[in-house]
Amino acid sequence: MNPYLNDFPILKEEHNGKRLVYLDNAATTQKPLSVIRAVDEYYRSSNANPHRGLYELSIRATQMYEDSRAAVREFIHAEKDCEVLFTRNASESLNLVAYSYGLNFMKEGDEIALPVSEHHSNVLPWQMVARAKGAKLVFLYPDKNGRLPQAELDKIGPKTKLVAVAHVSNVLGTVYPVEEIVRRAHKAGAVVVLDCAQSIPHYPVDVKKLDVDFAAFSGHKMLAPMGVGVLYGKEELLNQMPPFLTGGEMIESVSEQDATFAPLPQKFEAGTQNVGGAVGLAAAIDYLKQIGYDTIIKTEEELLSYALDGMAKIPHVTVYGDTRAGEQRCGVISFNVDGVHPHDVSSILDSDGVAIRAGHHCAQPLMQYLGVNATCRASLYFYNTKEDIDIFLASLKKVRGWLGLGD
Amino acid sequence: MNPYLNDFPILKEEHNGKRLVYLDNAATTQKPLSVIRAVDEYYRSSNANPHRGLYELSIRATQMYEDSRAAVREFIHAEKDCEVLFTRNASESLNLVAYSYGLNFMKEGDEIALPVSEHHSNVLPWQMVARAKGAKLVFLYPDKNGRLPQAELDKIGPKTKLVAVAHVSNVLGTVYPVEEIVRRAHKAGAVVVLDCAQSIPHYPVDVKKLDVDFAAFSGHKMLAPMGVGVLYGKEELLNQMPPFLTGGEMIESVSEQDATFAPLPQKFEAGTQNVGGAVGLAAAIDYLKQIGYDTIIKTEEELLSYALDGMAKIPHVTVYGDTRAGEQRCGVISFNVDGVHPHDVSSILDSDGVAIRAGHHCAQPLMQYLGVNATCRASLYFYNTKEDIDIFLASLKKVRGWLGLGD
Amino acid sequence: MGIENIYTQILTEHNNSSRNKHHIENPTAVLKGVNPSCGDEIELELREKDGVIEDAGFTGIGCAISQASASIMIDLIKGQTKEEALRLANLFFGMIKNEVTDESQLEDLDEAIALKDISHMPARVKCAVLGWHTLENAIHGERNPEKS
Amino acid sequence: MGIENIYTQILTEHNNSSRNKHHIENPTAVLKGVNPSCGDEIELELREKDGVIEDAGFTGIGCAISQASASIMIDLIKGQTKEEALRLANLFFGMIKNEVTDESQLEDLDEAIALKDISHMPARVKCAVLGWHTLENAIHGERNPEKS
Ligand SMILES: Cc1ncc(COP(=O)(O)O)c(C=O)c1O
Ligand SMILES: Cc1ncc(COP(=O)(O)O)c(C=O)c1O
Repeated sequence: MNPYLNDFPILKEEHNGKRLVYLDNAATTQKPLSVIRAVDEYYRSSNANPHRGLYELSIRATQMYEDSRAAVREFIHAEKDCEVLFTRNASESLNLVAYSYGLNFMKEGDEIALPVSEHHSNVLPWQMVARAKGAKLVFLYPDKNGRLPQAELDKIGPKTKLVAVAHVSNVLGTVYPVEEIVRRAHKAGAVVVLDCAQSIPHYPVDVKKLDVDFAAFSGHKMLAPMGVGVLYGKEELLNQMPPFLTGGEMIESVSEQDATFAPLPQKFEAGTQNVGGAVGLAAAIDYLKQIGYDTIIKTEEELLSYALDGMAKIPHVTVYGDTRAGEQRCGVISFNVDGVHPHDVSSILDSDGVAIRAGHHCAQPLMQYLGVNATCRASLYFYNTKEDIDIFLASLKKVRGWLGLGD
Repeated sequence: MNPYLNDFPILKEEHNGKRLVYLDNAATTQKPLSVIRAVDEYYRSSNANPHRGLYELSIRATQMYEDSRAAVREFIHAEKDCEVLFTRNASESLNLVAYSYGLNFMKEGDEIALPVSEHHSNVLPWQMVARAKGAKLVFLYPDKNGRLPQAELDKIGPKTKLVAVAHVSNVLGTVYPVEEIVRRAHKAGAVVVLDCAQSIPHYPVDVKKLDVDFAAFSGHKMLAPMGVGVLYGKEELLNQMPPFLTGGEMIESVSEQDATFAPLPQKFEAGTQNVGGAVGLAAAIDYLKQIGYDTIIKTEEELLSYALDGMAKIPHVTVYGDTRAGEQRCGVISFNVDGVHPHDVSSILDSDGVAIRAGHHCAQPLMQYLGVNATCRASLYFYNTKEDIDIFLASLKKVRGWLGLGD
Repeated sequence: MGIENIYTQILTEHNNSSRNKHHIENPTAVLKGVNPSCGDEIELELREKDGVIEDAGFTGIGCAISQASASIMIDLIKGQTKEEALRLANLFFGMIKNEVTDESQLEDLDEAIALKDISHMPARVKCAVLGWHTLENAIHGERNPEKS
Repeated sequence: MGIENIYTQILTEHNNSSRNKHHIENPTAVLKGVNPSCGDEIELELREKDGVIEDAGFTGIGCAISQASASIMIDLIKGQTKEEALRLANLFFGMIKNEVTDESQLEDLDEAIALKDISHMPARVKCAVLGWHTLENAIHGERNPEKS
């Protein structure tokens, strides 16, 4: 029935007699066998420290690592391999930009504009920069549907030096108008840091066409293993920036008191890199390409429609942001059940094998703006099915009953 | 014959009709099947974002991640789990200390003492701190045998605020007298940052007994997968230090302009952590415990003696540092062949299936001190055999001939 | 473990009642407790006189488990000495950590025993202990930080 | 690929000879080239007049391949125009990247053809091109930075 079931062993297993209905894909996705096997195979037959050795095994490991970089470059349509830096996750990617670009190219009075819906990983690094440099954080507030009104976009003005924005909100699922934001930012002379952690698993990301200056994402949210992330940066900017982490592999030469640094991308990759992770990411990209974004988008849109329709019929359920599926809406559904705390909703759904998240989703400024303490979140991926949604809806219907509340 | 061969598939495979003689263990070790399988199994059946979900799968992932932390804690004899921070590699661990401790607790005129033999990852972060804070780097110089004379240790004095030292040199194999260094440093009121990347794969590391303030190492050099490292820090110090990387998972609460941070260890673990890597590290620790440091030390000492004896008999070969095996000497052999550049030595050995390294080994200040541009390095692990050494020695004997040089 | 065992009548009642969920008169201690992993927040108020907890109440938001647990706790500690309150807190932690399992030992926890099965739900342990940890800290003299 | 093909007589000779390894008189360009991954360093000296490379030499340390490659390069470019030197450099890069394989096209590289098989040894490619890259940069006007 589910054509992907054989690729994802975890989705077939039963626990306590119940099949896993995995609806926490925005937190991390499951991994196809092809990814698990690619990593396994790397360690069985090609493991070595890359870039360091002149022997065959190390050359092979280096080649696999650099091939993975090229695969990422092609996938995000970057111009050059050296614009693709491997990191440990999206958070580290964003910290790299904050430490290396933010602390060195921003000054007192400069403004950093960002939607209030940003993930903490795209908020805290900018708070750090603002504090250190006397810059100012300017928040853009979405409307009821999660969209950014023109008046909010107008906040991107002459003082703006950096715009940090998620391609897709990890709470509301809104797809932000990146092209328009970039246009405004560049007109203002600001750089744009795109957090595409939640878009690239579901939508094509073309850094060239979007013309963003930086883009950050995590492998683990797009079928790849944990422990590998990416920072894309325009060559010109990366060349101007000082290194962030220092150590082995990123130097040109070192004396006792001083050092000069290697060219891109090595300049930003200190210490032994995660070759296994990079190889896994390349395998994930292969798998995604095989399925195709067209299929992914179509499947998820159908599931999202189906879920939102079903939820609309359950009394006492409130969905945040846009309540209909559509082009500017990704398969992330934040909701609450009247009178029931999200934690209780999650525990009750879990007893039916349904995995959703409950909490602030690392977006407390948005929670404060929405006036809630926490929400439930169900997030979809192409390997989910209508049956998954049916089980989710059935479980959701029973929630208030468990807590002695009426329909 | 080799009892470990079945655990390390890569050591059995033949390439171009030749078995791999892997003598680049100081760069990265090979991985036993138990480690590869543990990671594989995690992704097949327990993968989820830890700490975030209230559902069973996430609880299991969290448990496995925290169990791995406890395994590391026990292995290095730390007092509390919260003193064990997961990073991506030793380099990031050392950068964390430099950014969070160095930039915040050091001031103009303070001295940072470090042996000239340190790995770039334990030099460059301190150069960064020195530059930013006006502190001074004071180098300690080893004698011909690689040992630090008392007069050099005397440089640790009243102005010293931090001592950065490797437990074992990755070039000379020297075991440094950490206990004495710690005694002197603490008397001077300085903290000690131990780089145990090269010791923990071979020797027990007891952070409590050594009384170091910080200790950094990489999983990939001790049988674990790439992409996971550890920073140990004393709770009191870690509590005083501000966060380094910021983002998801490491907060207590976030408002638009400000944030408070989670307690240890989360405070220093921003973003989604590498659970698979941590699980692999725990499996590696299990494997190491099963073999036992006693066996490892004994095996490596025998192999080291055998190799050094053999090399002493080959004309035109110079070994750096201590030329005899012994307690203060680990299985890392740096050497040169008269008239032949290390790269050529490495390429020639590679043609016989022997993997060694050639270059500066991320220790250019030491190279400058030794007056060489580069060396060859053969580094051993318990899974090597006398036969490996025989093949290495036979290949080494032929090197000068290939370049038209006489015996 | 099943949801049935957790969401018992007692919890449901305490969660839905507001008996102990209110400010108190002239509190001698006010302390906020936060569960950062999920955003639960309660603020505990105590009025202590001569070592005895005369009155207690709480405000804030949280799940059924953290709310009910705090409410049950307040029923238990009102009128007790600080020492007794600390003893009960420790007993509660022991139960939740599955370290104390002997029914007779747990008797003093009264209604709070309904939360015993939380020990099998690691993700919810923090919810169950939030009120009790805040109590412990408040008795040990911790206070809300001054606004800066 | 085998070691035999790489360490040919030509390489061995160039590596062991010091024909081109020396300072030159009145250089018009001096540029250091570094291979950071392995620590190889050469310093190339050129004397150019009216667009022609009158003399060239190099100093520094490196492996047999980088040394021999630099030495062979100098034999080839001495007396050539800058343009011709750049053309040869590109031809050499093409050969090493395995992009130009046609023997007749490579003819102009003369002795340097001995380095063809390096294209199968990725780790050594940097050694083979070090001198040529330094030449390219020097012709494009790059100079050693002032000592600071
Ligand atoms: C002594 C020493 N310290 C630090 C490192 C850095 O380790 P990594 O490259 O895994 O960050 C290494 C290994 O390269 C090392 O040998
Ligand atoms: C929008 C967004 N940005 C950034 C992140 C951070 O990713 P990671 O935790 O992998 O660093 C996440 C995921 O948690 C996210 O949803």
